Amino acid sequence: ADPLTVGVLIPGSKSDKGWMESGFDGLTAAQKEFGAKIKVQMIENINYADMEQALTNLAGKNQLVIGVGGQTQAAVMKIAKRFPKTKFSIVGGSKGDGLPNVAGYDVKQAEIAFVAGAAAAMLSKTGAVSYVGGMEIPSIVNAGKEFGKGAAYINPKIKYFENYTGDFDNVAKSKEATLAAIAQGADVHYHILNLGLRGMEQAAKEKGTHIIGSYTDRCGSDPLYIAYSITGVGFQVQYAIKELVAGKWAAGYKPFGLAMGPAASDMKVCGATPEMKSKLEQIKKDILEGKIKVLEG
Amino acid sequence: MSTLLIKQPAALLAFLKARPAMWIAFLAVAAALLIGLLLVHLIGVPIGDAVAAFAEGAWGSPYAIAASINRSLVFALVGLGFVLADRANLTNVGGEGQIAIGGIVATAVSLYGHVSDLPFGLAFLLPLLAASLAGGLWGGLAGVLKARAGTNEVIATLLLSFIAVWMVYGSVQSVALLRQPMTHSNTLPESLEIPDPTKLPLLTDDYSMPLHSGLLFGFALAIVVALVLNKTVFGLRLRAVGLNPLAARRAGIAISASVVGVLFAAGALGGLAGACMLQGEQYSLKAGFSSGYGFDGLVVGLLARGSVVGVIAGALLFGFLRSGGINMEMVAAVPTALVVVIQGLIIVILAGAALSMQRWEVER
Amino acid sequence: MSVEMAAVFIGSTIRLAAPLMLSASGELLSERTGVLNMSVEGMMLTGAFAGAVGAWATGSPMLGLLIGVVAVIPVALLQAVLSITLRANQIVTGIGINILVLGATTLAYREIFGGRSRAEIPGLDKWAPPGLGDIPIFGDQVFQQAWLLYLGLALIAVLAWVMRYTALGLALHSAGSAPRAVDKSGLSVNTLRYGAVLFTGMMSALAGCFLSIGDIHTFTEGMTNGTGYLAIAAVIFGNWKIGRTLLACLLFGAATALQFQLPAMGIEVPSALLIMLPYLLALLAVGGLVGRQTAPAALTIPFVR
Amino acid sequence: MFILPEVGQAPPPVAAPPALLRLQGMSKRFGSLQALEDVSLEIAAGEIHCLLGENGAGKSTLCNLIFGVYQADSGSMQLAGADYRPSGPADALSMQVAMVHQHFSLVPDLSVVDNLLLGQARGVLRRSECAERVQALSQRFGLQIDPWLRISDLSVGERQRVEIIKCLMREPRLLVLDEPTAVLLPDEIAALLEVCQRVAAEGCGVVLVTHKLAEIQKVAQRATVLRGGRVAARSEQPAADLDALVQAMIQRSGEARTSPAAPSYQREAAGQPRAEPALMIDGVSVKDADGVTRLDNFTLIVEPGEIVAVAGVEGNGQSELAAVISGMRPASQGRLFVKGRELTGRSPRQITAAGVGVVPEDRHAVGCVSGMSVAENLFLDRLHRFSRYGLLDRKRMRAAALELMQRFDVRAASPDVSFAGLSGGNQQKAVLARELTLDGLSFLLAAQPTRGLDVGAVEAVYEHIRAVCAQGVGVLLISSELDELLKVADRVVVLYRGRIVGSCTAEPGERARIGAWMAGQAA
Ligand SMILES: Nc1ncnc2c1ncn2[C@@H]1O[C@H](COP(=O)(O)OP(=O)(O)OP(=O)(O)O)[C@@H](O)[C@H]1O
Ligand SMILES: Nc1ncnc2c1ncn2[C@@H]1O[C@H](COP(=O)(O)OP(=O)(O)OP(=O)(O)O)[C@@H](O)[C@H]1O
Ligand SMILES: [Mg+2]
Ligand SMILES: [Mg+2]
Repeated sequence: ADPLTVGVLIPGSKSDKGWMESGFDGLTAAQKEFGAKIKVQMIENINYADMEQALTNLAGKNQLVIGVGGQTQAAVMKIAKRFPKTKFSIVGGSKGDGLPNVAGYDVKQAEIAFVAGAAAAMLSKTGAVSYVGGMEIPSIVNAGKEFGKGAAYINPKIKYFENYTGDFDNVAKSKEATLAAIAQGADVHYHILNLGLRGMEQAAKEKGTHIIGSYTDRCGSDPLYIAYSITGVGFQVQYAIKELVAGKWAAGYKPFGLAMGPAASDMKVCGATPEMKSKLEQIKKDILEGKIKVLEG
Repeated sequence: MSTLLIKQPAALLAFLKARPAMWIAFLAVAAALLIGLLLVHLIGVPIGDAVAAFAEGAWGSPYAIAASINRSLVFALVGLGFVLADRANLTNVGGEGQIAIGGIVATAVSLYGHVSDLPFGLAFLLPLLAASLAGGLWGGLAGVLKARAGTNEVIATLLLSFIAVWMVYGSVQSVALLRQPMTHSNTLPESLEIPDPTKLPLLTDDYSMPLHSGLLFGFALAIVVALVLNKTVFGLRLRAVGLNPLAARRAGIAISASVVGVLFAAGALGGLAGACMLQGEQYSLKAGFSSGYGFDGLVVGLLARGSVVGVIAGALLFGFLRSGGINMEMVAAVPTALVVVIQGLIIVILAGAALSMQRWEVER
Repeated sequence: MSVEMAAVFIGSTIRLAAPLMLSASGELLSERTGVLNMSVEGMMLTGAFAGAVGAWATGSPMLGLLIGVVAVIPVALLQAVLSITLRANQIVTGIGINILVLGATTLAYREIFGGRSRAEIPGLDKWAPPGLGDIPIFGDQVFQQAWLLYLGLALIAVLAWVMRYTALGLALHSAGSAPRAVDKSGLSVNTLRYGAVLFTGMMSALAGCFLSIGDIHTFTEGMTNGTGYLAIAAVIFGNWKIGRTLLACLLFGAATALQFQLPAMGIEVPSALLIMLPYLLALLAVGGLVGRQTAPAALTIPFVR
Repeated sequence: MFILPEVGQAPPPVAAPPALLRLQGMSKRFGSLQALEDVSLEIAAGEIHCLLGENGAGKSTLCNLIFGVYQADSGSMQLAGADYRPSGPADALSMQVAMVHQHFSLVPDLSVVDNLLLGQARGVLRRSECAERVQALSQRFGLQIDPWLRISDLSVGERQRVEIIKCLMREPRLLVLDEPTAVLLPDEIAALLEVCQRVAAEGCGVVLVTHKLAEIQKVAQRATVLRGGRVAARSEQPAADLDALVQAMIQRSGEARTSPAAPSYQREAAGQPRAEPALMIDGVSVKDADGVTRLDNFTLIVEPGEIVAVAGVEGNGQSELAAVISGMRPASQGRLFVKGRELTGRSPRQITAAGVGVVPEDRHAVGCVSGMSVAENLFLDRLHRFSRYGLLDRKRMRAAALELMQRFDVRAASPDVSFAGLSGGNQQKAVLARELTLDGLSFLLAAQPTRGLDVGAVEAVYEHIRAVCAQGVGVLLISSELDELLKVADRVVVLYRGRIVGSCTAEPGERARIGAWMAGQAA
């Protein structure tokens, strides 16, 4: 049979060292996995004004269109109405007006952020942790909130500083934001940044503090990072394609996060002690069972 | 048969010979595109594929054409504003901000101005009007600063742009302003979609070719601006103000009023452009909705060198270029960065060719 | 605000202002000679990119810096040829070059680093003036900076001296305020302007390198985002005087730094407001607080005999 | 002896001292306009060679060719026997050829010293040393100037001095002066001419462009007349040939020019029944930005049909007076009436509407928009005449412009050419044409109206002024040329340090008194 056609819209830069890149990783992984079974068209760096046109072009040529990021949601909803026969998946989507051909995958960064907060609290020697987010969009803000809560869950007296630079990619700003937190005593930093992460790395390097990385587990590759929180943006891209290939693709809201298993969302502390491990597992379990309530997004 | 083939280019040549300036502009763009293709080749993409993809994306389908033209409209409106102010020797680089303000106001009025039920298309006309007004005030502000404090308008409009863009960001951050109600914790920081009556009616029957009625305003205004610049006393006075304010004042022309007025007009055109983007295409306000179109419009205006025809030509060029670029990347996997490079080349080469164009025009 | 915080605030102000100060003082010179160099942004980006690549390829940040400065020359020449020899509109050429460079650097970066590498880019060492470095808290937070900053300040001092006390300074100044006079006094206006644009290029390259291999040891696509335009704002804000321009840069830096201090001190302000603060301040300033600006008479006007 | 050569014939070698600069068959055209055609000329070392000709004759262009500002289309030059082909001013200067332009080439926001050092000094500036040289030169040639002042703070006359010092500092072999005296005061002129003589005495060749016969009479060793870009006449002893020179210069359109200055109108004017005064200035004071009083309690009445002249050394408040009357600048005190209507603090528009015509002193700054066409400049203040529904009727405007240009003898290829392309004198005539034809003209302010105009043109201007005055228009003539105001005005008031220090009827007999007042010797 001729290959299934998949169109992917990455609003940011596919090499942003963060969300977009992780989504792109997922795409390349899927291409490896299914080889000739799928044919992919990809487009990146699309601003709002051009998004509809890009989506329309993709929707016209492909069976499945994946929008990587919540910011594509509004446009996708609009275009989906015009292309009822095309399937749409929004990575980082939310409960939207349930169109029959749109699936919203909720990354639930907040869940893992809570766990990350807990881990940070365990790893912090100074009893102060910090978080730097890019834009103030809910998923980012909620993650920040939950990170704080998670830390407090382990150590009620923990000091917590959060900051939003308004730009996922601005290195200078995220560096200064981190330095400010360090000056307040923070020694473990969490983030949802893209290119901006490099700024945080530099700050930590200069001041000898540590970072909890995100998206993929790279333990041991860099001493600066003492833990990684895995949020499967890539996994969800892969998932959408897998479902399509298997003919199981379904519309509607789908919460990911811990419920979908470690590939979707997990917490890795590099060289963690057994009790740390168990504690974190416990927390994850409590979240899944709803003993611990966390925000969505 | 063969004669037919020859005739057409011959006709084109004759046409261009009659208009040397256009001839040079044409060459400049061609040169830029050629260099672009060369780069495409160097990147390792078969040129044939790239060109095909470009053509398809730019004018390959009714939708593509409409999308390109809608985009050109925005560029053109901003560009018109630019040449208008330029006549008084004022450089309005504030298009981006004027678009942003226009967008905010258009959204606010459409959503909360109780206009949806009004008859005679007032439902979408009022938001357009309000947006133009707001954009005008935003531009006029730079004029006031210039008249009062002698503030350089380049910097004033530029700063006002940055501020306006972040105002959009702020206005969709809080529910108290334009953000949609927080139905749950990760409601996106965007406005609600504006009600249907406030959307600009399509000139076509459906979205297979979403040309919207903003285009009509565009045409009308292009004609008006052309008249003002070339045929009216006001246009001549603006020129005097631009060339020698002192002498103009001596001759009884009100300098401050002219400066504020013309920047207001430019701003209004920018605001209208913003409203068109929002009411004609995007329908809901998001941080960064202006998408840098204000700066593209500025470039269009700069390259037009005072001519309305130039504005329209430039706007169409950039509008279609962008459409083609999107598709080139999608289908032929030509990196967006390369499309950016090509756009930069066109600007630089056209700018460089401007002098020789002037020479030609002087000759005639 | 604790002493510690104050120190951090000052330190981060300086770091955020540094690239502005470097590029603005360069821009100041070319505007003084009559060329509005809108391409500072592009020149900075070129410097940042070439500097990073150079440092990565040679493994020596020193060489990287050198390469960054050399790499900006063609860009500066392009700007010069277009706006001086071809008498093209200076704003249009500037914006054109900025777009061109943004595209080119992104493209090249991906060609070189395959887009998604985590390649380590060596950066310049930090340095503190002897003595000052040892002051408790401040020594570390404020004076401990990439030595490029101090080099830049030295260059700016030299620039100020040249403008004030040498024949060259006189000629440069006059090229912008009375080019006909310069021409009739037997000097070449355009040569002076070419020189100034090249100097702007060099300073912008240093500014770019400060971003990429000085402050943060990395290059990211379009990493200058807007600094160049802010530098131009600073020049106008500073009313084309070097001292005031530097102050403007520091003010912008401080306004930006506040963004990170306030939340860290638990003060709640809508971040949109904080982010637009530098622009707001700049606007208020140029809107009368600094009085009428008097631009060089021949600014943006190409010279024809 | 006096020669009217077939143009182009080389000048006779007779009795001429060895040539320092020799021009042969020089031609220069600007677009369609042949500014110079086949001009041959010799300037000897140590001579003062006067260049005269009506506006647009090509004098400045010739100067600019010698100084390398423009390159000739054809023809050749030799400097001291060697081929001389200056590629630009720099080149000319390097061969010790210096020029003073009518339009100063000074840097306004720099000090005198810095202006003198510009292009001269290398490396680190030695300002005080330069200042001393200036002092020395001032002594040597009697050119008083404070080397530390900013150019923008200097009067026109002072700027001129700076220009000349600039040239002298280069110890030139050949010094070219394009209408240096047009902006100077009587005593300044005398001083300048003396400078020229001293310079010549030191063996330097001097080319002096002027419209003033008195000067030619005083200093010229030889004179060459240009007409329409060709050599119209030469004279070996100009002083003797003055009349012939003038004839050669204005031959073309004779009678209109050479009509005697019959002051008949004035009598009538005086005889008219007393109407509202055309202008009444009541205790007007003006302070400048630094709070210095520039014009102090100035009170004056100009009757209809009367010509009142304001005499005075430049920079004694004339500019401020003009600025206030034309509405370009508010008075810090006092009131202003025209035909009984109060116009205090009104805008230039309202003042123009009230029938006040203004010929500004500095035409390049306020008089015209040099980037626009001649026609546009002629009607800038009354475009509404040619407007229907806001649209501009260019045809009618062009026609009206042509008519006006003929009436006021403004010489330009067409009404559509750029105003900047007009020779300075013609620019001035165009401005006059505009202001004198203002509808409802009831008062005319004319500041230095004849500056830079040739003899014929000057006469024409006086004619025009007298004509409007005969129709009951009051005229305020600001001039620093004694002859002029004595010839034209009925009454003279003298401004000194912003105050009226003296006032008298305009009769030749008063010359001495006026001079004294101007010099500040209060009556
Ligand atoms: N750069 C130029 N471009 C076009 N026309 C010019 C230029 N320079 C001079 N002309 C024209 O050449 C003719 C000679 O000009 P020029 O200034 O030499 O006359 P002039 O003798 O100096 O007149 P005036 O006595 O008014 O100074 C004039 O008609 C003038 O309009
Ligand atoms: N680049 C130019 N383009 C057009 N016209 C010019 C240019 N340069 C000079 N002119 C005109 O040519 C003439 C010669 O130049 P110059 O500056 O010597 O004027 P000028 O003859 O000295 O005028 P005036 O003596 O009346 O002040 C002037 O009238 C000037 O207006
Ligand atoms: Mg002349
Ligand atoms: Mg003259």
